[in-house]
Amino acid sequence: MSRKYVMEFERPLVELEEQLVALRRLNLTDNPDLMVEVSALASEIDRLRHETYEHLTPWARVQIARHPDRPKVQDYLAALFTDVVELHGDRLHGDDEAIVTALATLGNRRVVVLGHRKGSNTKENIKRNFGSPHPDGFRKAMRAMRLADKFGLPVVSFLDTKGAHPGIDAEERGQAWAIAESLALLSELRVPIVAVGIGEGGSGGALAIGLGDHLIMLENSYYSVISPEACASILYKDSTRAADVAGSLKMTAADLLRLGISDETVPEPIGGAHHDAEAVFSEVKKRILAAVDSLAAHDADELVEKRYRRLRAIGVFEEGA
Amino acid sequence: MSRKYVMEFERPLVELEEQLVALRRLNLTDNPDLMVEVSALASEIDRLRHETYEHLTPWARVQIARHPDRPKVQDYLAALFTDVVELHGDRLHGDDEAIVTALATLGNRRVVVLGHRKGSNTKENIKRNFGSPHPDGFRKAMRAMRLADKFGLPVVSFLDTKGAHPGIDAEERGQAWAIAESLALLSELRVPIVAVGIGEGGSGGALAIGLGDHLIMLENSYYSVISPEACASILYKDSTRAADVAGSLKMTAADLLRLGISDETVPEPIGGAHHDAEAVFSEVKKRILAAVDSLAAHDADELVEKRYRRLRAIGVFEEGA
Amino acid sequence: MPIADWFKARDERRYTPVSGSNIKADVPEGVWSKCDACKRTIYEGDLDEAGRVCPHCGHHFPLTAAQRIELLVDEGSFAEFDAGLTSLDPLEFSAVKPYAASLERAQANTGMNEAILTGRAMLGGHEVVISAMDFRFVGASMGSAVGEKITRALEVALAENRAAIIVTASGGARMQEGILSLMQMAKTSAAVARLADAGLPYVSILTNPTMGGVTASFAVLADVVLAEPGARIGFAGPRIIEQTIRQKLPKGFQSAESMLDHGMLDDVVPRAELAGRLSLVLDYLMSTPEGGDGS
Amino acid sequence: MPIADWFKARDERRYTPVSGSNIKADVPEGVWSKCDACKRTIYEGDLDEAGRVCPHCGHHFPLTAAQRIELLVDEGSFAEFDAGLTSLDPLEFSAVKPYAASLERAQANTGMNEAILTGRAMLGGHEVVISAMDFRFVGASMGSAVGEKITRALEVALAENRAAIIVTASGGARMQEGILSLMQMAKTSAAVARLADAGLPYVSILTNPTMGGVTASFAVLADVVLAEPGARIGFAGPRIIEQTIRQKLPKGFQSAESMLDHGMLDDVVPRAELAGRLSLVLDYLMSTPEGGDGS
Ligand SMILES: [Zn+2]
Ligand SMILES: [Zn+2]
Repeated sequence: MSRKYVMEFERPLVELEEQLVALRRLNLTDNPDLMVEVSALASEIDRLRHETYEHLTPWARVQIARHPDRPKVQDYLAALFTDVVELHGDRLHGDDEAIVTALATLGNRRVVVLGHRKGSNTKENIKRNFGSPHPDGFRKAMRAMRLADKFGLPVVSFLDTKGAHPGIDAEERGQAWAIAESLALLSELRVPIVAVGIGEGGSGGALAIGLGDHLIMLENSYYSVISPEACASILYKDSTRAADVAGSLKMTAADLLRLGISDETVPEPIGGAHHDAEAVFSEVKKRILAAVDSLAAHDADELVEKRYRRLRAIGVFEEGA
Repeated sequence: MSRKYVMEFERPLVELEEQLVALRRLNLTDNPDLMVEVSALASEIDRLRHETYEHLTPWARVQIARHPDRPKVQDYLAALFTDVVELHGDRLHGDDEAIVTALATLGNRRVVVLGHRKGSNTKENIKRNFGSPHPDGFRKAMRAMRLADKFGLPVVSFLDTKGAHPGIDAEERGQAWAIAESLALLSELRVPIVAVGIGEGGSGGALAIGLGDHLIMLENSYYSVISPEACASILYKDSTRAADVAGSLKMTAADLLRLGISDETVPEPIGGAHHDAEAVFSEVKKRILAAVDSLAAHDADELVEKRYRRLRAIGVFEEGA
Repeated sequence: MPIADWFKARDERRYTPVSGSNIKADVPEGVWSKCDACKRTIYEGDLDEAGRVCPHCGHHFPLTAAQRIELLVDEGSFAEFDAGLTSLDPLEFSAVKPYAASLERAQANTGMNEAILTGRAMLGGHEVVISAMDFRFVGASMGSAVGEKITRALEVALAENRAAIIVTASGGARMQEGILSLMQMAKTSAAVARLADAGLPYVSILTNPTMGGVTASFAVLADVVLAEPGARIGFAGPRIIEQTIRQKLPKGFQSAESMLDHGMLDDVVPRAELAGRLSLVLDYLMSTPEGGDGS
Repeated sequence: MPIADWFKARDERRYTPVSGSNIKADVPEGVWSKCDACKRTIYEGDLDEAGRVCPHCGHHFPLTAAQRIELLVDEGSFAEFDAGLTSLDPLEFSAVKPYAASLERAQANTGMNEAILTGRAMLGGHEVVISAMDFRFVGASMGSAVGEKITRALEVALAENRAAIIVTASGGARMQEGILSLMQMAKTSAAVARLADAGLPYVSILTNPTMGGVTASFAVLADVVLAEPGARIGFAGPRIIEQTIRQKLPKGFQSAESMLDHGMLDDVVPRAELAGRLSLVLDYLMSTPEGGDGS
């Protein structure tokens, strides 16, 4: 269990664990008082671990969703899929590495995979803009969507982005246009679309490849209209108060399930998916296949109508007078 | 009749005319010899004018096609059409001023107009890149084509370009891709497409908005696989020998009609369309309307099939063994 | 009705806006306003007469949703629907100030139940469904109610073979409704796609500001996308971009004029010409027998 | 058959190229070639064994159309059609040297009637129509015959529910056939559009060089566009661009790798992996019952 990267909410626990390690280095047999203390510390650690991980705050979950060791789309591609053929480029401007598109085989299903792609290290992250796509990325995804539609291949989309890149070139090349067109396209795709929230689900940039028939959320993934930092910055003029608003935004997997936005939650190992990635991969694969099988039972017209009805039903309002 | 801009092939004629003007400034009545000379010069000018304009060489026609005073797409838009609504931009990268796209009304027909747009002066020409589009221009035209298709509006396309822009950015943004996609799109548009060669018809950049159901060529417009300069540069390593190859390339309106590529030729006033633009406008309007009327009699499926058959028949080859 | 006269004069329209409405800004007689752009003061009466466009520099002042509709549709033809549809507070959002209270205040201030008006109307003789957003109402952000009203408007257009017209102005998605608000982007975009499939026209007019989730959904999916001069149009807000790139933004960034140069808009149209342009565009896009023909 | 062995070994393909063909370059035994890229000399036998890829630097030497097809299709499965189709000289083009003479010389040098081979084949167990261009034949420029052969190949694919595979290499349109040559761009693009409408797959492989009217028509309209490493791919030739912009072109400009970075290609695939990649891509795009399934 790697402890290289300590999340804020784990810090009290990690500190106690370090104390325990230090105590145990002493000669305990000569010191019965110390033995009692060690024993007490060990049970305090058990209690705190339980408390920390069993009742994760929304903000703690956001941190897990962002953990650098958390499995990323490339890990899912390698673990779940075979015969992966990556497709590059938007045929217009570039090959945005913040988005991956590929032909891939999942069990007995040939599918098109879309995903936000973060780096596994700093160098990769810079190339991939930390998983925040430019318009090129969404347009590359649209190419893959059209290919899926043309050849009847289901779409499996892995969501993991802080959001679409906010920058001068991104705006000037039509970030909003690319997202909007992607939404319209996905809404009418004549193949099953299964989206999986594996980490961060940042606003329009996540939705642009996330609109679909079935949404699977990992327990510690989030999906939100705005990042808690940006929300705190607007409300409190202080982005460091993100922890306060993370709960208000109802952005956790549990919230999404309750609000009827997601269809199922994949439980994660204690501490997060990075503590036992293999277990997560196996469960995610099973769930995706089940969802695709169930959706593939509908013909294309039904599927598109069902997807529209699903979107159509989202919203809480009152008819009034 | 403006003589500001003298084309190469007109130079001998213009020089004689200038001599005549100079001679006439002298006191002729005192000098019967000079009167005879003036009279001889005048008939020589008549003869030469006849020879120059009645038997224009292909290279002379290329010069007329490029004449700065030759009516341009904006002149046709102003003269032939009413209720013009220009549409801008490709929704991807830019608004290429070398291409104009507009909703416009021609007589009783609402249509979509496409055209290569040269400037009417140097400043405009720089903004419009002398009518040579970047990929943005072709993608802007494709937007207009899709709009035409969606709303059942016939397309009227005015061809007048040296060719697609040869440049680093144009290549990197997919000049070839933009042209190819435009060709594929036009080939399946479910509305009548009438193309009018009003000046230069340079290679793929002309064809990209020129593929259609009916091609009208002005008498001195040209349409060619390669510019005579580039062809001379390849064959003779000397672009100044363009005049020699202009004939070989069979690029004049008469050649195109003979080869079955164009459907009709609009005669021009002596010296070129710029000598009586109003007459040309009136004739072109009549011809476009007649073509649209005739094409509109077909339903969309027939139209697309007819267009395919038309393209399908182009080519001269031998089956062999 | 000075604003109506002004438009009639400038445009020679064959239809006139509704008279006697709340076309004037909510200020007492004799008050002066300061132009945000040129900083000059303008007599409110003059501003109204000029269609709330600065007579000195051409700066376009904001309009209410009702003013927008009045300026565009044929006189007396607007019939609102879904007027009672109101937002709820599904997240019980109360960070800093309770969302429910913000809603109540917006309702009291605007006399509207939500940030958008939708209804049937005639425009240049064409049957349309027109929607207009009102920035005064929680920044015209899109929550469940705005998303629902837009979707219904598009569905009415589809059912009745009408053109859809949407005048946007919005800060983006309404964060106080969280993920439900984000999903309105998907819902409204899907509704636009259905309308497009049916071959019915949709024209949007982007006014200052049109940002975030509204730009990135229905606003830019129109067949023809127009904008008012000087309108800020984009996805990310300028502050967020400056924080990300750690440099000042160039002058004119995200302005309608800049977005036109970057190929994102069909045209930038001064307010005085909007109704005429819309009517003309509909002449082209609704030339089928059912669509009517304004000539 | 060294080249075939090499591909079999590297790719573990389940099919093998035709043996005993003219896979070797037209040079006598014991001759050395110089690599254009790294300038090192290579024994011809070694070059053939390496699939005509430089063993020092990976530079891809040109292949003939027959070699191309042999390298890609399942062993012995290629059946050429339209083999006799030949160009004529409709323009009686004779500037500098008569076109008719150029054609005759090309025919004599290559043993081909035109710059392209087209035919039915199996590829990874999938039924395909495969076409390959041969740069030795008048720069594999596209005239009436090339355009006709490509169009027919696409029409056979359409009629017989086959995938279309085209390996391109071309200087562009064939100027000696003038406007007839230009119009082959329209003809072939229209044929691709028809194939696409039918939902049949088309994969292109762009090899060095693919330029001008070939790039700007059928070559880049494929569902999946692959390229060989180092291939020059573009519309305008580098000399024309340099003359226009009056500056030197950047290193790597118009290379397959650069076009990949600019979003124009699905991938750049080394020659040794091409057959395997093609077969895999077809597994995805031909999973319908009719299409066969290579597994
Ligand atoms: Zn002002
Ligand atoms: Zn080498």
